[in-house]
Order: sequence, then C-alpha cells, then structure tokens
Amino acid sequence: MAYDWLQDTEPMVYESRIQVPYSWSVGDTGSRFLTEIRDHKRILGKRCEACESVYVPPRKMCPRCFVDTGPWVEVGPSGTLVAFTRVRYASELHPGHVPPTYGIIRLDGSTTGLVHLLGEVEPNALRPEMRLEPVFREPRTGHILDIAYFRPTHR
Amino acid sequence: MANRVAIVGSGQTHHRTRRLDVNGVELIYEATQRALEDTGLTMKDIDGVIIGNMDHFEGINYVDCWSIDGSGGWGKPTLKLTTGGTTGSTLAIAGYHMVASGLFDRLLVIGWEKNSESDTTAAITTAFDPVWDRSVFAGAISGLAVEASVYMHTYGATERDAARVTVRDRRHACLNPFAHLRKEVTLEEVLSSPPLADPLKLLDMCPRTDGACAVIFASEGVAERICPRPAWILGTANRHLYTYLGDADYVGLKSLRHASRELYEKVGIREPLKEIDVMELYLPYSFAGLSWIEELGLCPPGEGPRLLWDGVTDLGGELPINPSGGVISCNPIGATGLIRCAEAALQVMGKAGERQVPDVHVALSSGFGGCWWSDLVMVGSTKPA
Amino acid sequence: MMDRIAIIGVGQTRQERNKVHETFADMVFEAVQQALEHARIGIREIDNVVTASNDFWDGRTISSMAVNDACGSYDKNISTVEGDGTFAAFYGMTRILSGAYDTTLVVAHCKGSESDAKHITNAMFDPVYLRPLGLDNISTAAMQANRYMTRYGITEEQCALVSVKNHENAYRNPNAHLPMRLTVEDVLRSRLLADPIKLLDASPVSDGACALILARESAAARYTDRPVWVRGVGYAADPYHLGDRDLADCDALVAAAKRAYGMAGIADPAEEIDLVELYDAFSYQELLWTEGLGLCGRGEGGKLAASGATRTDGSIPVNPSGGLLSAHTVTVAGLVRIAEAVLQIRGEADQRQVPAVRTAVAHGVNGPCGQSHCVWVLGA
Amino acid sequence: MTQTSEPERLVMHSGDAQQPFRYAVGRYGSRFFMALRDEKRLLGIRCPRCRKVYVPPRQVCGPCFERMEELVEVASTGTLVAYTILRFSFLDPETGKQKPVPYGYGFIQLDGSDNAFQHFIEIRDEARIHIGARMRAVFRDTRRGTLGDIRHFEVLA
Repeated sequence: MAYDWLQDTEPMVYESRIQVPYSWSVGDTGSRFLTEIRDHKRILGKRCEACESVYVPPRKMCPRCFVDTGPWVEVGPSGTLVAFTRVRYASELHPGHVPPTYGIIRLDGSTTGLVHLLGEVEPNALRPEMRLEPVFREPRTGHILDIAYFRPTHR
Repeated sequence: MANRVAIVGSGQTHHRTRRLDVNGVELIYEATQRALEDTGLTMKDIDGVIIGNMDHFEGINYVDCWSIDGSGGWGKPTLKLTTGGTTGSTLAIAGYHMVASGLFDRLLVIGWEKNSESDTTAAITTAFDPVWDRSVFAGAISGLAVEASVYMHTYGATERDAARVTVRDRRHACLNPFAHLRKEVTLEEVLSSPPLADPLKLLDMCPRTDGACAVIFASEGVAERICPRPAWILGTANRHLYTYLGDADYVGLKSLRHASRELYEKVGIREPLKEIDVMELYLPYSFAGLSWIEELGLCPPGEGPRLLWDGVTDLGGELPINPSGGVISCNPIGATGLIRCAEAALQVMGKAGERQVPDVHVALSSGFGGCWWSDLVMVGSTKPA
Repeated sequence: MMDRIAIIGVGQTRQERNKVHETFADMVFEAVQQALEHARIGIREIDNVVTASNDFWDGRTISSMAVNDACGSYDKNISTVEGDGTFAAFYGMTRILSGAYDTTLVVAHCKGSESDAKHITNAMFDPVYLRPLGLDNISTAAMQANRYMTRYGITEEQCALVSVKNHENAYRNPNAHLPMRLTVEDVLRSRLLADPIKLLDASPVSDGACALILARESAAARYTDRPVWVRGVGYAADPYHLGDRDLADCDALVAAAKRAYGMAGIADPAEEIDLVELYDAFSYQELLWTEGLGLCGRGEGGKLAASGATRTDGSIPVNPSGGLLSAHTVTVAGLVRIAEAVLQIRGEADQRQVPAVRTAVAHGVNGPCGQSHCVWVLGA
Repeated sequence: MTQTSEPERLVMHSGDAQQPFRYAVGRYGSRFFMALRDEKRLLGIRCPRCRKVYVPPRQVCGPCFERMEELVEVASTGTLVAYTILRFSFLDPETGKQKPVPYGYGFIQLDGSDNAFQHFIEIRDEARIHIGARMRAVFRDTRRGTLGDIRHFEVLA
C-alpha cells in the first residue's frame, strides 16, 4: 500500500468527557469547622501545641511537626489581606459565573492564610495588609461558601 | 554492588467500607503514624516520601502535592507513582530502588484509597482507551469475567473451584484485624451470590474499601538498628505488557509468568512451591487464585484447582497464600499492592499475629492492574548476597 | 558518593498548539526513536523504562497505558511517575544506582490541547475548601505574583522582560511553540488575565513528548564519547495550602537546589553555573526561581533580569530554548529543560547554542504555585 | 452537602461536574474509521517484522518496537475468543448515567487478524454464544466514524 495514506487521512477527534461523581468525606475536623460557620458564624482553627501554629482551615495534624494538633481556637472573624488578585476571564467554575476576586486572608489569631473570595471592593482599592471581615451567606449549608466573601472592614 | 534494602516496619488503617470520619489526607496520616510507631521513628528521621493512588478514583489531581499534610512530605523529596491497580506494588518496587540507590536511608512509601468516594467501575473504566475500549468495557469486573470464561473453557475449571479461593481468603481474613470483610463464607454462599458478569458473582469479587498503608524502607546498616529482624528485599520484577485490551492473551497471565521467571532467576528460586514459604498475592477475584498460581509455576497449567482442594495454599498447608485474607477480603485499590508487600514483610519479621505462618524465610508479594500487568516483590529473612 | 550516571541521548517532538494528527503513543514513539538515535543505542539495549504523564491532563486513569507499546517497554521492567518529567528522570536514575539496571529510558508526554486547562488545574485544589472557589493555575499564580511583587518591589516591566527575552529565544529553537518578537510595551498592554498577570506573562498550552536515556558510566562508554554527567539532583515539596507558606518564598526550591548543589559540589551557583533551563510557567516565576536557585539574592530576580544577565549573551543565560513561556507541555516541560541542557553541554544546540557550557542546571515543578521542585546539575 | 448524624459528618458532592476532552484518534485510527464510515470495511495493520496483523491499526508493534504502515483489510466476520454478559449496573463515566444492562461484551478475532477486537455482542439468544462461535459485525445505517458505527457483533446463522 502506498505510503501516502497517512498524509491524506482526515484527523478525527473523539469528543467525550469524564463524568465520575464524587462524594468527598469532609472528616470530623473539617465537619466541625464547617458546621460552626453554618450554625454560629464562628470560624475555628486548630493550634499545634508543639510549634504554636494555628491552622485555618483547621488540620487534624500539624503538617510541620507531624503530630496531632491540639485545641480548637476561635479565630477572626476579621483578618488581614496577604495577597490578592482580580480575575478577568470567564470560567463556568467561578461561583455565580462571575470572574471573582481572590484573597489570602490571615484571620486574627491564626498563623496561616485562608484562600477565599473578596467582595464589596474595587480592585484598585485592594491593598496588602487591608483589614477584612467575612460576610456570611443565608441560608448556610455547611459549605465553604457559607462565607460568601470577605469585604473591607468599615470603621 | 548495590546497597541492600529492607522493610523495617509498616502501618495500615483498619480497612472499612467507608471512612466518613476522615478525609483522604487524614486517612493517609493515620497509616503513616502507625508506620512511624511501628518503627519507633519520627517524621524527622524520614528522608523522602513516595505516594500513589489513581487520580480519577478520588477526583484529585496532583495527589502528592495535595496530601502533604498527611504524608509528612513538607520540605522533603516527595514523589508520586501511579500505574493503576499495580500502584501499590509499583510503589514498593520504587521504595526498593530509591533506597538501594544510596540516596535515601529511611524512605516512607504510602498507598491509599477512598473507594467510597466514587463509583469504582466508572473510575476504572476511564483507565482504558477512550476511542477503542471505554465505551464497551465495564471496568475490572468485565475484564476479569472474560479471563474466567477463557480459563473455564480451556481447562474445564468450575465456578465451584473458584469459590474455594474465596472461601480460603475469607477464612484467613478472620485472623487479620485490619481486613475489611472478616466473616467466613461457604461455597454455597459464593455460588448463590448475585451475578455480576458471567461467570462472576458478587462473592467472587473483591470489595470496595477505604484504607491506607505505609511502609518504611531502610538501607543496610540503618535497617538493623531500627528492627531486629528486618525483611530484606531479595528482588523485584514487573511487566506492563499491553496498550489495547484486545492485544492481551486471555489464556493465562503472561505478565506474571514473565515477571516471576525473571525474579526466580535473579533470586535463585528453582522450585517456588518448595522454596517460598508464603505468598501475598493481588488476587482481585476468585479465578485468579486458580490460574495465576499456575503462572507463578506452583503447578502445571490447569492444575490450580487441585492445589486449592488439596489445601496446599491454606494456612497450615505447604505454601499458604494470602494469610491476610487477600484482596477478596479487602481492596483499597491504591494501597492493595503495597499491603501485599507489607504483609509479606510482616510474615518474614514474625509480626503477623494470628495470621503468622511459622518459620517464614522467603515471602512473595504481587500486584495486579492496568492492562493485565503484574509486579512482584520478594522479601526474605536473610540479606541477599 | 554515588556512581556516575550519564545522559547519553535525548529526543523531543516539536511542541505545538494542537497535534491533532497524533495520539499520545505517536508522540512518544517519535521522541523515543530520536533519543535512541541520539544515543546510538537500540531499544533492546534499554533494560528498563520510566514514563511520566498525568491522568487528569490525559483524561485517562493509568495514562501510561496509552504508551506502553510506543515506549518500547514490552517485556521490560517499567514504572510510571505521575508528574513532571524531571521527577521521573530522578526515579529512572535511582533504578540504575540501585544496581538493578544499566540503561533507563525516560519518556514524558502531554497534550494540553485535548482538555480544558481550567478544569484540569481546578482539580489540583482541595475539593472541600478550594475547588468550590473556582481556583485554577492562573488565578493562584496571580496571587503568588501579587505577593512576590509586593514584598520585593518587583515591577511588571521586570516580569515583561522575561517574556520578551524567552519569546525571542524561541526563534532559535525549532521545537518551540510560540516564537514572538515583542516589546515590553506589548507585554504590558496585553490582555489582563488576573492582576497582575497578563496574557503575555502566561505560557501557552502545548502538546509534545520528550525522552532521554540514562546510563551508568560503564554502559555509557559503549555508546557515546559525549556523555553528559549527572552531577547532582535534589527535589523537595512545600506545604499544600497556599496560606501555609509565604508565596514570595520558594523554600522547596531552595531545599532542592541545596541538595543538588551539595551533591555536585557547587558553592557559588551564580559563578559556577553556565546556563539554566527553568520552569517559567509565568514570567514572574523565572524571576522567583532564579532567586530560589541562588543565582541572585532574595528579591533580586527582577534586577538580575533587568541587568541582561539572563539573556543568551549574558553572564548566566536562562532559558535560551524559550522556556515554558514559549512552549508549555506540563509534565513534559521539565524533561525538555533537561534535554535542552544536555544539548547545550554537548554543543549541539544549533542556533540557540550558548558558548562553552560546561555546567548547566535544569528545573521542573509539580503542583500549584511551584509547590514541589526538582533541580538537576549536569556537567560535561 | 449532605450530612449523617452523631457526630455530624459532612460529605461534599461533585454533583454533575465533568471534564470535557477532545481525544485525538490519530492518523492510524482515523483511517480505520474512514473506511468503516464510508465503506463498511475494517482495516488492520501488519508489522513488517513479526507479520502480525493488528486491529485497530496503530503505529507501533509493541513486541517488535517497529513502525507499521502496511494497512490490510480484515473481514467483518471472526471468532469469539472471550466474552461475558454484564448483569450489574454501573455508572458510565462518559455520561454520568447508569449503563443499561444486561449487555454482552466480547473479544472477536476478525478473520485475517492476529489480535482480538473488543465490542458489544448481541445476546438475545444466550445459548448460541460460546467461545469459538463465529461472529459478524452488524453495521449501523448512519455512521459517524466512531466505534459505535458497528452496532454489535452477532452469532452467524
């Protein structure tokens, strides 16, 4: 057979998808964190008694010391902005299908940053170290988006 | 000459249908902590981490990065290996090479799975070619059913022969506190269980399990200080033969035949039935317990059933297979191959509790997965030459 | 100290936007054949194989199954690293150092054209805490860029210089996907993706494969009189949650480089390294990674780039291949960095050849915002 | 999120989330589908070294590591070498929905080829299905250049 069949073959593409449904266990530690937000609008972290780090979201273990974390501690709800970006492109994965503004927020009393959405703020007004407070969603279901977003604290 | 390597300890979760109390990272942490406790080491002593599972089983991309909190990999060399069902055994083989390289002294190797978090058959089906195989294939059960049908056709084996394998493994599992299904079943119960894919029925197949396993590999000189009787790695071999399902040779498991012959040659095994004291094999379904032991050279082709009925592979028999209860009793897939290796090591170390086989000097473990792939790891009580 | 390991051959496909005519296997076969020819070795003399791929990008659990035939692993021992090819090459090297094998073929493949990068990279993030926020590789990198630039006063112009340089370099690399002649102004005026990252600060999605062959010293001598020696390798990981680390730091890269340099006996990297091929998925990353690699002080990556030192004619050329900004093949990209470093050391880099390269560094990354890094030091 | 009681343990569901893919069929596979779609012909490819004929066509003979380019037509009839009948329901990852069962599934060695071709097998009369049975492809009238252009294989009368 002639060699050129390779050249005049129409390149086909098989359009498909992977749609396997997942049901991820949140675990006891994460469930406590999310239910406190849902039921009491309280944000909890966990402290490592070895290194004093306070993790938000709370961890069962201290990833640095590799021991179980100690007590639950209430953090925030206000905090300080560490890093941020305003997204300018569309994605069906964005909550509400609106290009979001993201921040890493160090909640008062925590030693780590929480990644979340920012709202009620012009992108040009965002500054490092800006003070932020959470806005809670109604109703709440035990989901990370029970915190709708963080907004600048108005004094 | 390469450095010698030994397994010095391991940790397993108590494997269950569903672990709602922990997320995947916390499940990994549980196994890892148990391995550290078993060896008296802390994470500071560990100089590298290898981890594996299958991405689409839990729907997590870059698991090595995601699991750092639980794997202890913060600041350490951390690597992910994935080869499907063989992942666990692939991890064990990597644990051997990486320590034998001289670059690591105490390496933590972790396999894990949360089968409860997805539809396992859907997830397995995505392992196969999207254009040619995926639309007709139905995961592991369909592939294994096809193999069973050919085995029965070729050698005249029966569903009752296969059921004997399930009965053995489920009986053994009662002795293993970590096993998932710890309840004996009878031949009749296996034969009358609901049909899945002819000739396979529910009790011919492995369950879906949540669980994790962590194993610590150490270099010569270090191993003896951690553990009085480490399990030395005598050799490893593997074969991952096919890209398309239709290329496989369904009469037997060629990958296991070839890998085992290479391994026996390396280690100097001439009569495996006599020279190997115990086997922990990745037998995901009953018929594998007949046909694959033939491929391992324990008997001529077609004579697997005879070995089973004679009790040769039962605890107390000449060559006990799966004293842990095996995969039919417990299958956290990403961990399963590593559990086989950990169990073989426990047997060599004399730490297998009620499921201990007396006087184990040489133990073989296997992994199975992919497109009829096989991995083998052999451990022993004596340092290899 | 470890035995000497050589890289005796490399091969790569062209890196392109959409290799619609080719399957994963076709790309892998091309790269492997090139590497075999380059090393003047036959497939039967390769005694084991390590592949690298990613199941999410490939849309296939056990993505390695697609390339078993094409990588020549039939009836050989084989394994698969899921992640960047630099990590796979490391495992491939240990399989020789273990004494088990003499020659390891390492091959990586990826086709970003077949999937939607936003979906694939969103799946890197924790399904409970992060994925519902809609995060992806661009939006998280943008936060890292924001933090890094804020902390050290790095400017958008300095980042833009990287893009100008690397796209220009790509003109001299026939395998690169996106050669472009740009000005700093072009980059600054390009479409904003996520502040401060603009389109021309980001890398394209590219298809391709890359292979290399590692051999122990005694075996290497049989095939080549131009072995490139592995002088040192190190890798390390940072914590997962982005808020657990300061994104302006790259502790994992510093740790990985320290291991690699320690093994190679390199005390002053800026002085002793002749060329760097690093994983610049975004322009700011080249600045940050040059700091992590110790080529300049902390916070001085911008100044280093602005000084012209990292240009092909500078004192420490970075990414004369054009880097990831000119061709981003994800899991393949780090292996391409090694392959490019090998070609430079052998003096075979044609138009992109940097004169007198004796010591080169290649770098690969796994995970969001450079969570896990692998550093190779290669030498003549 | 759903919840269970005592203690409250949350579960996060992915819902109908999916990832789209555009899998390249490649020149070899595309050639097969062109012949199937346009002419109801089945193509294999022959290895120049071992002379084996593979269906579907692909570039590399794995055992020989040889590049192949000699297309050969194989028959749309063949012999059933292995099969099963699926009786349990499972999720189809391409649709996220339950796959209808029972269905037959088998490996057919097409006349003129050396490996097996995997497809659905027609199971209305289960008694006639056995290893070694002679099978033939049943083509769809409307063909689009996918594996589904063959409806299934059925036992030859």
